Amino acid sequence: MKKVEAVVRPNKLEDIKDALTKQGVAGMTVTEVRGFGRQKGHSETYRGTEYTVDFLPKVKIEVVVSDDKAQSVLDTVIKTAQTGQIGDGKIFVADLDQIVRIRTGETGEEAV
Amino acid sequence: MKKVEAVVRPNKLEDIKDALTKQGVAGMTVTEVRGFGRQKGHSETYRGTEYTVDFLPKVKIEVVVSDDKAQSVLDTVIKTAQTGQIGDGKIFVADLDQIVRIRTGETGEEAV
Amino acid sequence: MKKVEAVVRPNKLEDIKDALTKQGVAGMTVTEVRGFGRQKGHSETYRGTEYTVDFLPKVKIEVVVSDDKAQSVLDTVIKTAQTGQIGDGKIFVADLDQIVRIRTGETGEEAV
Amino acid sequence: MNTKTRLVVGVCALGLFLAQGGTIWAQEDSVVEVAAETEEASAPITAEITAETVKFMVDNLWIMLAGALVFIMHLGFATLESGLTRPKNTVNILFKNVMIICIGLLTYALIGFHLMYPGEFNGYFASSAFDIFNNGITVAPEDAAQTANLTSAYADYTWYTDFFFQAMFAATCATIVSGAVAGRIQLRSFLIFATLFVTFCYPITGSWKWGGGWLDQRGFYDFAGSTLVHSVGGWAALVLAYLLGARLGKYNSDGTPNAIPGSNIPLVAIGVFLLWFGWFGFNGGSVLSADPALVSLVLVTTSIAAAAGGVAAGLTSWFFGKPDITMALNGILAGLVGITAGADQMSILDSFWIGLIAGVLVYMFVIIIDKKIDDPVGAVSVHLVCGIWGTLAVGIFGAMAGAEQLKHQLVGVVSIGAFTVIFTLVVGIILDKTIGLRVGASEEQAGLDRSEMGMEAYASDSVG
Amino acid sequence: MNTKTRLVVGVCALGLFLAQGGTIWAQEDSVVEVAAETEEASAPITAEITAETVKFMVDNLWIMLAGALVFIMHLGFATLESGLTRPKNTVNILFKNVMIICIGLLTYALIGFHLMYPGEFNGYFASSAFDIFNNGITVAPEDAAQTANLTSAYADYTWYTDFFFQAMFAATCATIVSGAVAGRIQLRSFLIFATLFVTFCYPITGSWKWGGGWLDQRGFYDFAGSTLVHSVGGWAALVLAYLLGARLGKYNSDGTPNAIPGSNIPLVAIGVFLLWFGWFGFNGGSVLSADPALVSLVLVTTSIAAAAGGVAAGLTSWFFGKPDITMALNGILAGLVGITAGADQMSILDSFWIGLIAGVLVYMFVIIIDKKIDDPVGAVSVHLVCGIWGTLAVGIFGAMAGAEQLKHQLVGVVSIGAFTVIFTLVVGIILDKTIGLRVGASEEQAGLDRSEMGMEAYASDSVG
Amino acid sequence: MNTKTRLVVGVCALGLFLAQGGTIWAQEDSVVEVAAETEEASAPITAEITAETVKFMVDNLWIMLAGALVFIMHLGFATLESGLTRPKNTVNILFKNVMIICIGLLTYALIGFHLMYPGEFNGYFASSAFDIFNNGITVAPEDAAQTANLTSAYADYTWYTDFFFQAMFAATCATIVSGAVAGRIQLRSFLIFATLFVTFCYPITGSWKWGGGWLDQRGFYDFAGSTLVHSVGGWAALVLAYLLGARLGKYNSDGTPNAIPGSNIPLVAIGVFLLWFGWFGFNGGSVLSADPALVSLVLVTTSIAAAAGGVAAGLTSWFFGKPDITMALNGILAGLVGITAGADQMSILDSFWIGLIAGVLVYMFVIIIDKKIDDPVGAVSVHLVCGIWGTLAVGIFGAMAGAEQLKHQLVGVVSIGAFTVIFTLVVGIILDKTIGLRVGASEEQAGLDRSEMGMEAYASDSVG
Ligand SMILES: Nc1ncnc2c1ncn2[C@@H]1O[C@H](COP(=O)(O)OP(=O)(O)O)[C@@H](O)[C@H]1O
Ligand SMILES: Nc1ncnc2c1ncn2[C@@H]1O[C@H](COP(=O)(O)OP(=O)(O)O)[C@@H](O)[C@H]1O
Ligand SMILES: Nc1ncnc2c1ncn2[C@@H]1O[C@H](COP(=O)(O)OP(=O)(O)O)[C@@H](O)[C@H]1O
Repeated sequence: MKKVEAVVRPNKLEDIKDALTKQGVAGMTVTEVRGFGRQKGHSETYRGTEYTVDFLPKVKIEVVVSDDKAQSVLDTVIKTAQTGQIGDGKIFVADLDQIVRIRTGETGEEAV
Repeated sequence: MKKVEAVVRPNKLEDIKDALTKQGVAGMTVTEVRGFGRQKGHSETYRGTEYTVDFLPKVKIEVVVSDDKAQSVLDTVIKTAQTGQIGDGKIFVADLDQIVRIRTGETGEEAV
Repeated sequence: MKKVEAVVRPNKLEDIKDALTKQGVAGMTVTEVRGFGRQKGHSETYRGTEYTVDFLPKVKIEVVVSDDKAQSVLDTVIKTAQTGQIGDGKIFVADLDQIVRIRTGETGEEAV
Repeated sequence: MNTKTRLVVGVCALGLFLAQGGTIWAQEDSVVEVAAETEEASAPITAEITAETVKFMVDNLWIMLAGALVFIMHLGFATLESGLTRPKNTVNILFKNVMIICIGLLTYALIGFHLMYPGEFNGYFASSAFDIFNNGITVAPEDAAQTANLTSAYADYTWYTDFFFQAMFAATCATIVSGAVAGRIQLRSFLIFATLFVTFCYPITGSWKWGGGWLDQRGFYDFAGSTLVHSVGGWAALVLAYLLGARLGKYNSDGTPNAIPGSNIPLVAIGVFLLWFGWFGFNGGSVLSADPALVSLVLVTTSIAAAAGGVAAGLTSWFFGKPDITMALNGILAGLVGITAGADQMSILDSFWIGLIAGVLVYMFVIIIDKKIDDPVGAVSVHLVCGIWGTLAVGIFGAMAGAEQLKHQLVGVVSIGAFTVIFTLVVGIILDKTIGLRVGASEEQAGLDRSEMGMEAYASDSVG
Repeated sequence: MNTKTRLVVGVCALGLFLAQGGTIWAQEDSVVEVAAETEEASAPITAEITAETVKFMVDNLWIMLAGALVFIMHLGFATLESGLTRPKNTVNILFKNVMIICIGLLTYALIGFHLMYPGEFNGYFASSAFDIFNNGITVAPEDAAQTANLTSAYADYTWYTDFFFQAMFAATCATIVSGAVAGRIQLRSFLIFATLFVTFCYPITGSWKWGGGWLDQRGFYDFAGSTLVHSVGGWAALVLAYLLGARLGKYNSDGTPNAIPGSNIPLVAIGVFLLWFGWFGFNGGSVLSADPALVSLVLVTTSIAAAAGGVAAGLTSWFFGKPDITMALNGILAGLVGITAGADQMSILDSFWIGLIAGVLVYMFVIIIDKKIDDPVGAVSVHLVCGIWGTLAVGIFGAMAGAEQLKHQLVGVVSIGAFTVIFTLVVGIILDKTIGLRVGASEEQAGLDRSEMGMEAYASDSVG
Repeated sequence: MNTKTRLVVGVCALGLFLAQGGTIWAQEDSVVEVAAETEEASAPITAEITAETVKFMVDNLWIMLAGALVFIMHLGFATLESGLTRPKNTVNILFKNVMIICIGLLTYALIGFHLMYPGEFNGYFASSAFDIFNNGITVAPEDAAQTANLTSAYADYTWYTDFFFQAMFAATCATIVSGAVAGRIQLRSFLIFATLFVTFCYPITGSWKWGGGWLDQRGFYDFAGSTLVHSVGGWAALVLAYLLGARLGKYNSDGTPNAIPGSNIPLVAIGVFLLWFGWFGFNGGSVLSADPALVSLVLVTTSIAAAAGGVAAGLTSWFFGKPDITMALNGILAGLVGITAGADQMSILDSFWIGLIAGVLVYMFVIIIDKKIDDPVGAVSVHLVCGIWGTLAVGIFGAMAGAEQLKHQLVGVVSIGAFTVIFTLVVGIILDKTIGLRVGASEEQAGLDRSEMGMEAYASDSVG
């Protein structure tokens, strides 16, 4: 099983969720995060003092899928989240050892 | 070392923490997340307009343990978090390369 | 590629970000979390009733870097986040299968 | 939409029909009515302006303003309670507070005011009190006698001002309850209870004293309602919290309580400041005139008691641990509740002691009550305990102090308490047996905002 | 800093220069001026205290207090609107509300008050109305005739009190608009629109009735502004929301609306309670004296209508799903807007029906309007729909009810509506074609707080 | 619990003992006392109602209401300050604000009022001023002479009203300080300082002018306290912020400041609106009667200055970057502070310029002061800088303008400033050397809410 972790623009969340659901993804977990990459923060003024907002709000979407589906999830996320502007985000894929559905105790592919 | 990541009902956090602590788990990290799985969101009405709340609030518990303890942690979480209703959550287990205790610089099993 | 995940004191975030940026790290993702380790919570009184604050606020910094840079990132985080007091935090390093820059679709080292 | 359209058309039609009926019916004596309302009532004033008519204007102005100040106490209760409970129940508790003032005003116009003030209940159901369709919500001055209700022949204020001030008062009583039962009561059960409470329970016990009833004749004294408003609300809070049981997770298996911290302390502070502000009208308006000496004395005793209560509870909590702002804020309310029964009878030093003791009492009782009864906002400790304390204090401190008076005060506390407890028990148990008092466990765990209201109090931008 | 220093020095120098000019110029008739302001104006009162002078004091006191209450409505609007919109636009909407009251007060002193009240507009640009540098912001009583403006020769209140009360009123009108256009309008465009609106549009239509203009002479009745304030604000809200288009993501490709939940429900509740509180001054002060019978009647009709509106909208939403607190709160406002036109003409039962129907109307129209027009806070449903309803209700319910009156009311609604719509369209389209009305898509998505204000409403401790 | 029980029993016993003592002692002249408080004091009014007695009622009513309005300013300060600081210090700053008003009321009753008003300090410690156990907190009218204090023989308001209004005023002065020292001062040190400040420092300098002291005799003018309240608070804020040093992380190693954004901008807006609202009482009540011409002039000058300040600071910040709502809000306060010294002496145009300049000044000084002194809420810029500006403005604008007056104003500013700075330095340094002024670095980093208060301002549902 793979864990696909995508850090994307908050306003893309709805679309990504819809696209993935359509494609049969059965679950996902979302966290509000802040980050920067190529898209650096910008400088703001608060009460006359300049400061840099280094971190911009992003949303991290975690989707666990079986190995064979990982690529198609990747493709869907890329297609849906891409605007071509910097700040579009990143996807990280990692391998999982094990996965359990708590309700039933099922493990592995069954549990996805 | 393994990282056990459990996404569970928020109100189970206390119990899980107590159970794991009793069993000697030395640390954990908790994040507020939202997610869906089998347990889909439900439709709500806001000012007369229907909308679906897709994501329900969950809590993600991350526990890093030595390889041999991973299974017992898994078992404890399953036992404590299970209600038998959908929405009980999921557990993901992944392998870690390295782990460091910042205070001392210890690494590996020492650092857990 | 490696994912370096550091759970540190919130007030160290600025320094760590500056140190890593100086060293050429191109991006990072930050999440507000709560946790405990050796540093246990403490007992508080709310309206006369004692209770334990088990979890203390921490910040989780995720940095994805190429394998060769992982150690230097680790060192920098340790150096910057260390105060010698318990509660300094922990670092977890894991292996990543894949990484994609959404804007361009680049993958692997290119995408870091 | 079809059902909706029909509903709306129906309501409008009904309204128009009744209005036309009302208008036609009003036609008959419209000369009197309109005149009474717009020209003639004010005529005596413009006709010849005497010192007496102007004094009437001043007195009336003050009582109207006092009513507006009491109104803002409802916002105080709303923010106080939503700040002290968890975010997952915030919308629910706000909805309760909003509905109580709305429903309270309407039923008080329909029944409560008539029941309480002309003291009709004392006359055991004299017909006119329940002739609600003529005397009820209308409250219009229909004949010469009632036109007089808009002049100083009625009191130092008009009949409308009287209603305005008293109706705002009445609704506070029910609002006290909502905090104690937060997080677990069914919305509909609460609203039914609160409606019955403000329609019947409060006016009946109220009429015993302020309606000129038997307690009044025996010598019981309660200036602005330590007992008639606060302990009445406090008893109902206690009984309902007891009937409901504690929130899930409040008590451990060994019976020790857990702390469930409030979600928004700035809202708590806003609530208490607004309550104190409103209390200037609550106590100051209870002078029922703008008498300079009395009203200003009352404002000072009220403030000194509040300050002493805040300092006492704040320092006591500090002494036993850390300075607890929720205790300090409860202490302010405790001082205010405590001084309410005798705010016009106390010297400044008396009011200091009354407030100080109230502040210590509230600290103690919040802890004691928390061991057995789950009262998230401390309503029982503030309103019941300090309501009783303040009522008894009239027999201990100030101008009326004395053993005899203390006995009268005790009789009042006990009789009104007994009636309220019985009323609440009966209504509460009936509700429990029929539609049920408490929400299901999973609804409670999810939070009432999700399960009963379908809305979150604090929505974020990004995650739906 | 250099530029900054220069700016500051410049402003100070300008101020000092003008002040010196003013002082010198004032020197000439300073005997009159200072006297008028400090000694002599109050002299008649201290000289011989009669019942008349004291009545003048009471009336004046009430109107001043009513002005202060209307002022606090601006806080009510600010919290209501920021609670009902998303957190990423909170600072923006607060800034708009803060600026409107400030700008509104200044331009009303400069132009609006003169345009509206002496009814100069009715005199078609009589010179003095636009002699703003002499009569304008100064508003000082410069000669004997104007000194009289500070006595009861002027009215039941002083000229200053008149300005204070009316200026607070005027600014509410523009604030109504800001909620409907939240989340997508350019700050500068909005501020220019609001300034023109409060400076010209509101005073002109206002003068038709309250300035003694043609609508007044025809028999149109609008006690405290269901039409003159609320529907005027509501029309502008509708037109601007239409010109702007919906927020991104509000409508799906098939045209169905999405819900965009409010970010902070306690702020919404605080807003509505404060608005109700302020409405005691809005309606009660519109009696323009402290007449006990009339003011107390108005406070009661106002409260009963608010309560009926809240109950109606709350229960209707519950009937069709879950109890919706934002609907209940909008219902309270609906009842308040509805009763405003005839608050002094209604019996209590009338005000109950007016509020009840307003509550149902607001529920219906929030849903209907949401299908086509994006109005995040329901400003159109509350202020326009219920403003019209309340104005017509004067012809249906209460002392003035009748077909003739209903016709007058209709004429008022239509003529004032037409003027406001045209004014808003013209100004809106010009702004759109020149500097633009709407922010760019990426600014909107990032949130106006980030893109226009450079500040977050809720900053956390740890993450920069 | 044992210790707790003992404590409570002890306090109650002490209270009862003193009360009994008091009651017994009161027995002797209880005829006088009770009568004075309840019957006779109001007797002259009910006995013969003349225009004079009614005027006394109106004046007294207004000053009581003004006191209530000043009270609500404490809520304004509390929300303003907690909105502008970080969430980890919110409970701490709320606690300080809550305690200050409580402690301030008590010590002002005990000492401050006597020290300041009968001008006892001017009489250099005449015995009666410090006979606090008889004249102190009691403030009861014990003999015929004091009964007169409840009639118009005393003033246009009663002795109690006088105390009520002045005590609310006094506490604002200390509250100003709390914002500037937020996030790093020890709670106990702050409370001790604030207590001494409101008990001694404010009344002493206050007596120089308002107690009829030497500054008053020299011709210094300060209508409602630009200097006596605001710059006194501002000086203390400056000195304490200087003694404490900046919050950790405020300045980089090269000395450049970092921005530490406020945590809750809606709370800031609520605070400023409530302060403006309260200022109607602060300035309007300082007329010390309900004189229609003067009070209404004051309300208008106050509002125009506030509006001009808000517009000036808002636009200035926009001109140099983005529109900064915290600057606009500080600008409103700047305008209010600026007009306070001469609110009854200015024409409307004068008040516009005073507010406008105050708004620009506050923008400039927030930035300048931030370079060296860490003042999280801008208290020094608002209260000290604009307090001085407003005081001097009396010599530049309006009815009293002139070089002579400007000199008097300067003398007042300097002498009162010097006393306050010395007082604050002495007390501050003593505290620093003994119990310490500042919390430890780790306490500060964790946040005062965690380290000193043991409570979080915003608790979430799920994570303990
Ligand atoms: N190396 C990295 N490690 C961890 N998170 C990253 C990294 N690079 C980017 N991110 C996350 O992805 C988000 C979007 O980055 P973006 O600016 O679009 O990156 P780029 O354009 O460099 O691919 C960032 O805000 C951050 O949260
Ligand atoms: N495939 C998945 N990938 C990531 N997170 C998941 C996945 N499935 C479930 N989750 C997380 O687990 C939570 C609980 O899921 P639940 O509805 O109990 O799952 P199921 O019944 O399908 O096992 C979800 O809210 C979500 O946060
Ligand atoms: N075994 C663990 N698994 C997951 N997170 C951990 C673990 N140990 C520590 N942490 C995280 O690191 C934070 C800092 O821990 P700390 O008390 O400094 O640990 P220690 O001193 O034991 O290394 C904790 O608050 C927690 O969030």
